[in-house]
Amino acid sequence: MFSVRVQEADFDIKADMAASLHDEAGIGAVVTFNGVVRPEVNGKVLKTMTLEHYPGMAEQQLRALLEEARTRWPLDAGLIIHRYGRLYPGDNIVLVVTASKHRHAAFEAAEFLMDWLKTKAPFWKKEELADSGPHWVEERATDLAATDRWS
Amino acid sequence: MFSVRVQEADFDIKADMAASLHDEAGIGAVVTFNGVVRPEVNGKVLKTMTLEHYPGMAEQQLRALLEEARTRWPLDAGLIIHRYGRLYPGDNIVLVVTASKHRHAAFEAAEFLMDWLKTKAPFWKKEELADSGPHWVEERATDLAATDRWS
Amino acid sequence: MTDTHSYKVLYFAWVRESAGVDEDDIALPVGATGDDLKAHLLDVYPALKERADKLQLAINQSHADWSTQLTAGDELAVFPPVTGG
Amino acid sequence: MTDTHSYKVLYFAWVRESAGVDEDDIALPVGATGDDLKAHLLDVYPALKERADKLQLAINQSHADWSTQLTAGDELAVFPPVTGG
Repeated sequence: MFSVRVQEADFDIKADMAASLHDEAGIGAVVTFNGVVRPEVNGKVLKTMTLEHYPGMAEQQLRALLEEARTRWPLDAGLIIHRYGRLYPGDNIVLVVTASKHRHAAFEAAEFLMDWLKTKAPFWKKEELADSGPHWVEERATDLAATDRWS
Repeated sequence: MFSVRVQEADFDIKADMAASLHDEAGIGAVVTFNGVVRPEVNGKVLKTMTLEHYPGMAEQQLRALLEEARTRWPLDAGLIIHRYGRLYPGDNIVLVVTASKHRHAAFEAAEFLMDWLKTKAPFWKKEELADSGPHWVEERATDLAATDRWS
Repeated sequence: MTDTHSYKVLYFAWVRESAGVDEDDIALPVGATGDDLKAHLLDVYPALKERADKLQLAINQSHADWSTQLTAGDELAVFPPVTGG
Repeated sequence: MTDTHSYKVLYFAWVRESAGVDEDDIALPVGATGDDLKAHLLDVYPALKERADKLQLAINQSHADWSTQLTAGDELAVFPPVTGG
């Protein structure tokens, strides 16, 4: 099964993996990536962050990413869940699951999905640090470079 | 936390991830690899397989792999669980969890651990296919090549 | 008087905050491109000028170049580089 | 009569099945190497000859080259290439 979800609610890695893999008989390798809100940003304590998204486009972009991954690797299942709203350190942000008969396909597809997601999926983070006001996170050159290596 | 386990019992991906990540405050990225018994081998139905291991050396090799990974990537936590005994299609075989502030470190370390595990950890699979007797699985040239790329 | 099309334009993140609204209905001459939209926005919302080179465009929920010609009925969106994941 | 050391030697997978036992205590001359152990095993368990090039050695639970000199008290193990994961 291939699916994407954009939601405010938390996700359950085990249950969502299991649902995604249900009825997939040929799977030998399952890779998951779980992105979590970090407690610090450049050595400063993070109080909270808010994830804004473009409803509709977010789902569409995530679906397009999964489709692109399926053209590149022999995947049996794939799942992307991305949260929005107010999040705190330790909270889940994103879950990517890829399943394949071949472990390298599962690994590469998961890394590809995360790299592309970072520069293509319409989400924006606003951070609140302990000692300064809220600010929008800037895009990172390393994320752009990571996207380019799949071109 | 860094730990390895070699056990006959099944594992619980969610609980074992959570235990491994407990008290790790700085984590931003968690990658898991879950290897599962496949229902077919080269188009033939697999009835069951038995995983034999070298007690003591198995744990020691897995610990050495984790240590090696820690010298190569900035990891905050790592876990390897490998099962032995009689397994059936769909059963869990191996779980690798890596956690880091940086997603590429977590991805690469997990893939490295699986590649090295396949050629260094003392486990041996004996398969029973539907239409033939039990046989020991041969090592695969692609696994050796996958190990070499980290040298 | 020039013929115009009216477009729904959505704003996100600091573009939304600089505009002070979530969305606009904006009339542009028939044949206008994304660049015409951008020029219009910088005029109406001068706060965007500071980081005009960061602005990105989506047309009908897909990323698009500013040089793309707009079509009546397009859903347009303007936002900064994405930072999800 | 040559001085010898006695070694515990463990077998795994089809090496174990070919030997018909899980382990042996084997006496080898002082100064013997892994190669001497291998020659001994092929002699005692001729079924191993068919795939002698596949045999691997561990000394004290670490992978080792057959050319390694053995030390009194070493735990030795002989097995095929590993296939876990």
